[in-house]
Amino acid sequence: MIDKVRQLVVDLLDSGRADAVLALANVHANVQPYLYKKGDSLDSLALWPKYSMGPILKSIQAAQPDMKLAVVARGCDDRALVELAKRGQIDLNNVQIIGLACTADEATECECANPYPANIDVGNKVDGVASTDLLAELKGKSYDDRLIFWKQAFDKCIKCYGCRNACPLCICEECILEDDSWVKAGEIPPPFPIFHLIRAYHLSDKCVECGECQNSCPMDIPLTSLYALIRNEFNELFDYIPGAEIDRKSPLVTSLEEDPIREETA
Amino acid sequence: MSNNGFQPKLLAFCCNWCSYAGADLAGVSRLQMPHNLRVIRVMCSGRVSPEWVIKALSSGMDGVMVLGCHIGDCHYIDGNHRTKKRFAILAKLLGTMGINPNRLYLDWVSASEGVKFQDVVIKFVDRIKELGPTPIGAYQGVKVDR
Amino acid sequence: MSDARVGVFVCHCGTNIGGVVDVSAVAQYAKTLPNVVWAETNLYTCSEGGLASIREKIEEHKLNRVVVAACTPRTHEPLFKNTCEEAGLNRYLFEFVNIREHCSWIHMQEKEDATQKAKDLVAMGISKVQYLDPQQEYEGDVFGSSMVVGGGIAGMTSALSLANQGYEVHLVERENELGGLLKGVHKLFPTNADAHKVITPIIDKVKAHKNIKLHMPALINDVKGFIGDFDITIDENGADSEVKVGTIIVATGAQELKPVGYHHYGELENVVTQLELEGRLKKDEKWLHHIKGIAIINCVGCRNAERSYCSRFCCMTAVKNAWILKEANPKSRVIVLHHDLMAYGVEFEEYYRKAMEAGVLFLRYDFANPPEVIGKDKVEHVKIHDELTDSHLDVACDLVVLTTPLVSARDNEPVSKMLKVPLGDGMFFLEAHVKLRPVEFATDGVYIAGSARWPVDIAESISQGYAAAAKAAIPMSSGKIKVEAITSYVNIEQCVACGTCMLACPFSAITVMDSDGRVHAQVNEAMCKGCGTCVATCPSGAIQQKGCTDQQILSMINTLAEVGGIE
Amino acid sequence: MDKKSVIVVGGGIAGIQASIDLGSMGYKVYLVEKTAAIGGRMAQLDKTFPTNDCSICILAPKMIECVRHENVELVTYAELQDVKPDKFGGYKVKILKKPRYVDIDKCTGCEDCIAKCATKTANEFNQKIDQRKAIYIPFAQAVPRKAVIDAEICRYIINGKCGLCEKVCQAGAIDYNQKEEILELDVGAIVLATGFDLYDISAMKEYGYGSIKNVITAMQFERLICASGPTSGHLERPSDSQIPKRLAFIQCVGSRDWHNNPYCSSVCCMHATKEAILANEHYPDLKPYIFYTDMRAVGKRFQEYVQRAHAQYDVEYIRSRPSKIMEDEETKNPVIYYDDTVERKVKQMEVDMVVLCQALVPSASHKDISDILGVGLDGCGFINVPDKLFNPMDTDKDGIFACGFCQSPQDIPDSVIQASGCAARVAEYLAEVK
Amino acid sequence: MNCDFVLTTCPYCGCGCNFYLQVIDGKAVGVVPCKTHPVSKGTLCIKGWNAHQFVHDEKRLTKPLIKKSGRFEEVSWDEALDYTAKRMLEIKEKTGPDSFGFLSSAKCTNEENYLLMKLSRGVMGTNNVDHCARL
Repeated sequence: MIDKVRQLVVDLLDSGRADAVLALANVHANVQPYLYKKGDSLDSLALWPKYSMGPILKSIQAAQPDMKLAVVARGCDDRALVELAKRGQIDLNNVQIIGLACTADEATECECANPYPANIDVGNKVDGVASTDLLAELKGKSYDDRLIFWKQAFDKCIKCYGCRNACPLCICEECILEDDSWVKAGEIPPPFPIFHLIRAYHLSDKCVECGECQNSCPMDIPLTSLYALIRNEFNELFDYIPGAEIDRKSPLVTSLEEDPIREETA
Repeated sequence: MSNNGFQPKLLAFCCNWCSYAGADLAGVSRLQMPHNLRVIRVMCSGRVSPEWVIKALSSGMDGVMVLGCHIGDCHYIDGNHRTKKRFAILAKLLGTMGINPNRLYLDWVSASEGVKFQDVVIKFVDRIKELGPTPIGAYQGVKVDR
Repeated sequence: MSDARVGVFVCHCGTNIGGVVDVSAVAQYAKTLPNVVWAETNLYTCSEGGLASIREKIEEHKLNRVVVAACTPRTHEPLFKNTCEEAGLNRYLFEFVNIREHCSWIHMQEKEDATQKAKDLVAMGISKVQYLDPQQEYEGDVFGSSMVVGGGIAGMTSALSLANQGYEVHLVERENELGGLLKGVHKLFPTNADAHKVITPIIDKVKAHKNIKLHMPALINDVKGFIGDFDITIDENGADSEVKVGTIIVATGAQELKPVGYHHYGELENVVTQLELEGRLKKDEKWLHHIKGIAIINCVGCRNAERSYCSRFCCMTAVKNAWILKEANPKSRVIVLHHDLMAYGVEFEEYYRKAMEAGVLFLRYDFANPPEVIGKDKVEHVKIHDELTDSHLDVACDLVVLTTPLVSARDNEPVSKMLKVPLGDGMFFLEAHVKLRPVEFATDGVYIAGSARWPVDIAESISQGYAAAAKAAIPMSSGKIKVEAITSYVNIEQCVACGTCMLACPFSAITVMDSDGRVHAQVNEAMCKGCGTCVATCPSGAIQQKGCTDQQILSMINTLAEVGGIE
Repeated sequence: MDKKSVIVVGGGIAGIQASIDLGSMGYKVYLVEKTAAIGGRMAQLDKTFPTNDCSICILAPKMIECVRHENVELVTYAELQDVKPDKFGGYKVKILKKPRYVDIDKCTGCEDCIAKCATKTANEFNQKIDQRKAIYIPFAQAVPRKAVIDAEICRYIINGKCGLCEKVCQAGAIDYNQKEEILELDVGAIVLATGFDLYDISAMKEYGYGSIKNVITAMQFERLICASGPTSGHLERPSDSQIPKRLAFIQCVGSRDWHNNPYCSSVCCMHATKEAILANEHYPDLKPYIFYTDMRAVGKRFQEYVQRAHAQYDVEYIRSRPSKIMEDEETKNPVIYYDDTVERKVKQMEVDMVVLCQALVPSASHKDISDILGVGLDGCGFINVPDKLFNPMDTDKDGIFACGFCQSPQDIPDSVIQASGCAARVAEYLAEVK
Repeated sequence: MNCDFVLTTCPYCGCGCNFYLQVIDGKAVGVVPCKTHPVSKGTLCIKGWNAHQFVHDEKRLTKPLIKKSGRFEEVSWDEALDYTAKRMLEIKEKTGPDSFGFLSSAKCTNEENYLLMKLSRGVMGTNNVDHCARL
């Protein structure tokens, strides 16, 4: 599978269809994001562990907007790029996507329900993780039990803002979670539930299920499960999956005529 | 059951053109209602940030109510469409996090519906009394900087 | 906001507030709150004395923030803002706290709780006022043209008045002739003048007037814009046309209730409504000669559970037609069955007496047992219980006239949705305030006249037509309108130009643009109506609304959470 | 003729509204008011139907908007003296400004003079329930809030004694030798808004007004129940200052009555209902009765108001026209003799206090107004409006318009509407006059 | 335009979390936690996430300074070191070794901390030495 990726990258670079390709590389026994240019050796190309390509691509495009970029993107990266484009953060016309489907183990590790990009260039589509036992357990709990579960989970939070920093869709210049009038400064753990509920609400129409928040949480708080629940509630309400269609506006900004609330019409 | 004399602390956001006017009409008609509600006036229910409601619920309020114009009557064309959708998802988020969504109440009250305003307030206070004090525990709000 | 010097003025409003809320305790409490340098109470803060006191204290204590705790901002905020301005304080450094409609009037039996609630509300107001910034008001232009919707007597009066004052008027009429309800009327009380003779010259004047552009038959399809600059799409015989006007007067009138289900209306022949009777009288009065017994039944389909209101002038219509029927055929017996006979004023009372002298019988019936119309396929007789003599009469009749109320016009709903103006009881239009602003809507630039607002007779429709014309003339005479400074503004450094606010704005007043090398959202102050929907969609608070910033509202929430003393 | 200026005669709610609208349309307005302050009848009311808004809360903002309006000039304590039409359709007007003996630029309304003044007389504003001094301010929220000396009873003006007020006035505003002034104006149009007077019912012996202490008029009731009234809202009955348990309102006193006024005063049914509601609202165990002929609740939300009075405020409506009222010697309770038309029996009812809803008649000034302006009056003394139906605000003189109660009995909302209507008629008239 | 990811250790404390400094055209623009590092495994604390910001901050000290008549002036390393050594010895003479206190930093390497301890105890003769990140 990795050779196919190498082949595609080399074609893009040699043919000049891309000035640079963003992918991963194995350097000094660690895997890192790497910007391949024409003539670079592809031997060190790596595919796992995955890194969030959205924010990196955005920073590169900001530095040189007219560069013809390509990126090796898994399902989550692909959806993140769509949502970033929707919000004017990147220009997809200058970006070619090499769609990489995740393997079954990779999907299981990320507890990902849609482990494949819009169009798959490498690898084949596997079924995502429909639900986990934690999700099932949470859905069964009463409100009070859920509150206790999340309070105990978030009591471990050291407010490192890792979840926000790693999230491809947290694009604010200044985050209100650092504003004292919203969240009292100097308190660890941060006040519950305002800190996490505000971020949950902000991401409710943006989260592309990349799992980077949980991956970068030093305290192993089960954020992926939380956002899985949120994503499917949002989908139930508005029949909307972030990152699916570039031309579809978020239901939270449109009128009821454009995007009715499904529960009512159902 | 009034939960042994528990008096809920409630906050409401009312839009200037319809629900605030409805509240005024309830006042002019001397419609008596429980005293637990404090109203903040905004120009449109579309201005009510869900983050405010999260902040209020996290600061020890037992319930928050958002009242706007009826769909189609919004003074600003369809500001209230957004309100309806935002609070539909916020209610789900509250539930997921373990806060009973019934602590958040969204409804439409027109300028001539004084009686409905009274009815909405009475029902909301009773509902919160049944739910009991907010599980989020004692006040954890922010000291207002002096 | 440590340099705030806040003055708090708590109003008794006679006993309206003072009777329930311990006003001086609230003022004492206010003194203990942050940056409050002055707190006082007044019997009537809105009176000359109250306002003078505010001006004095602003100068004396160099107040840079004012909080008034009294009635509702919706009626009295402009008054207090003007007072602050006169004392040299920017009118936006003011916060109004409602402790009457939202407190004393609705907690009359719970004095301590009401006082505590008043304290909380005042504390919230004081915390918000410290984060308010001074604002300048944007001045917009007003087109010197007006649109009158509805060509009945009220609409025609407004159109003629504005046209005579030199303004261009677009008169839109749904039917294909002017006159509205009056087209079907035979004679007019209290002068018995012939409706047709009096209405026609007015219609001709409207058609002939150089300043009036008549759109008939036509409907309004869409209304965009705001006071001074409305763009209205009219559908005139199939074609859509755009009209730009500064003000709009709604005069869509009302319609007579067809009382199906009452007194066999529609089942028995010769059971007619007043308007149907007038239609027949208009054709000719000869058929009256062989009518012997006539019963006119008032309050049919109103002042009951279904429709509680009184339609004001139908009694006089009944008296008029009774008198006409009696004079046309003196030998006939004409009985008016009424509950209260609404002949108010000088002329109506005299008209009522003349009808009695002409031999019309007036019998009072009780709603508990109304008259009964009996007959197989034609009305034969009417069973009456006369309340005053407690006697049962059975009167032969060959004509029964039902006096029914006016009900709201069927297209009030679409018009109200298009113009964003509210409907009140009975689906009539709801004016801004029954005494302070009787012919205006809460929405600036839109006015109301005639039975579209509430059933009124001709003279009252005409008075309202003139009044609406006067109100519309005010902004058009100066050509300028001050737009309240409650619009949104963007903090450019914080904005990442994601465009969410642009998509959320109902008025498309926001564009994302590149200025001095930075791409960010930009608010067009003329188009922004100050609803704040954009602010609530922005996750980072890069866009805020003047007078309603996140910081201001959060301070209120935090204050309530901290001090809110509900025990 | 100055095409851009207008005189409004009468500073009640109608005159105030007409002045505001005309001023906002760019016309220069001179608002001429006979008494020392604008506010008119509405200032004497506690609440207004059907919303029970407190009257001053509706009136005060309008008074202040009027006095503050840059195009409106207040001419208080003044009357029309002479009006001559000019050849352009306008009018040359002479206004007699009666001496206040107080310089209104200096007076601050501090009331020190009033405290010091020793001469008293019955207070007409409070329907003679209490007294006022020789130097007085008409009412608490008066606009302009300036003192005025009543020349008829002031000892200094009559025979040069006293002068206490001058001594105590720090502002030096007292000026005993202030003289009458004539203000000459050249205006394009005149609006009459002279309002109404209360019909003198003392001649109607049958109801014992004047002889039975606990029989008062509706306006006296308004002053008693009003928080800024003489009893600051306590409904103390005149004989023993007790709060009445049973309160009876009698309608059409002097109205719809051949011997007095044939017409219906239009507003009494509603203000009686309002007053009954206020009484029961203040004193929940007070039982109000209203003796009526026709309950004429015709306006917007009026019927609901009457139904609410009956349902929530325990008001009992009795369809009857009482014939006479006697007084029970010891208890001083009025006893009402009436024929209950529903049960067709003559009955009597002892109550604690009776309120007579007296007829409202055209202002006494109409005689002079008619002579000076040449406008006609109708049979009952109202300003004559020839075409009541299609020109409801035009008098029989070009360029002179009339609004409010002075031309036909009507309530506050209709007066406000007619006032704005007059503004439109004036604008039309002045636009035509070249 | 070139964009490199340079693996480095977080300078703030002893944990030794590893991350990649994202360098675009020679400027550190951001931080990407190294997912394969045995200790941090792709996570950082709040200091780690912002570790790159001090690099280009204009308030960062880059040259030795000596305050002369109230104002800091740039001096050469030699002059700065000579001046410091001279003054330290003078003070030691006048008020004795314990009038000194040495505070090392978590941003220094172990070796540097060891050398500071030796300077304090060996050269100056005082035990007053400590370290800000005594975890």
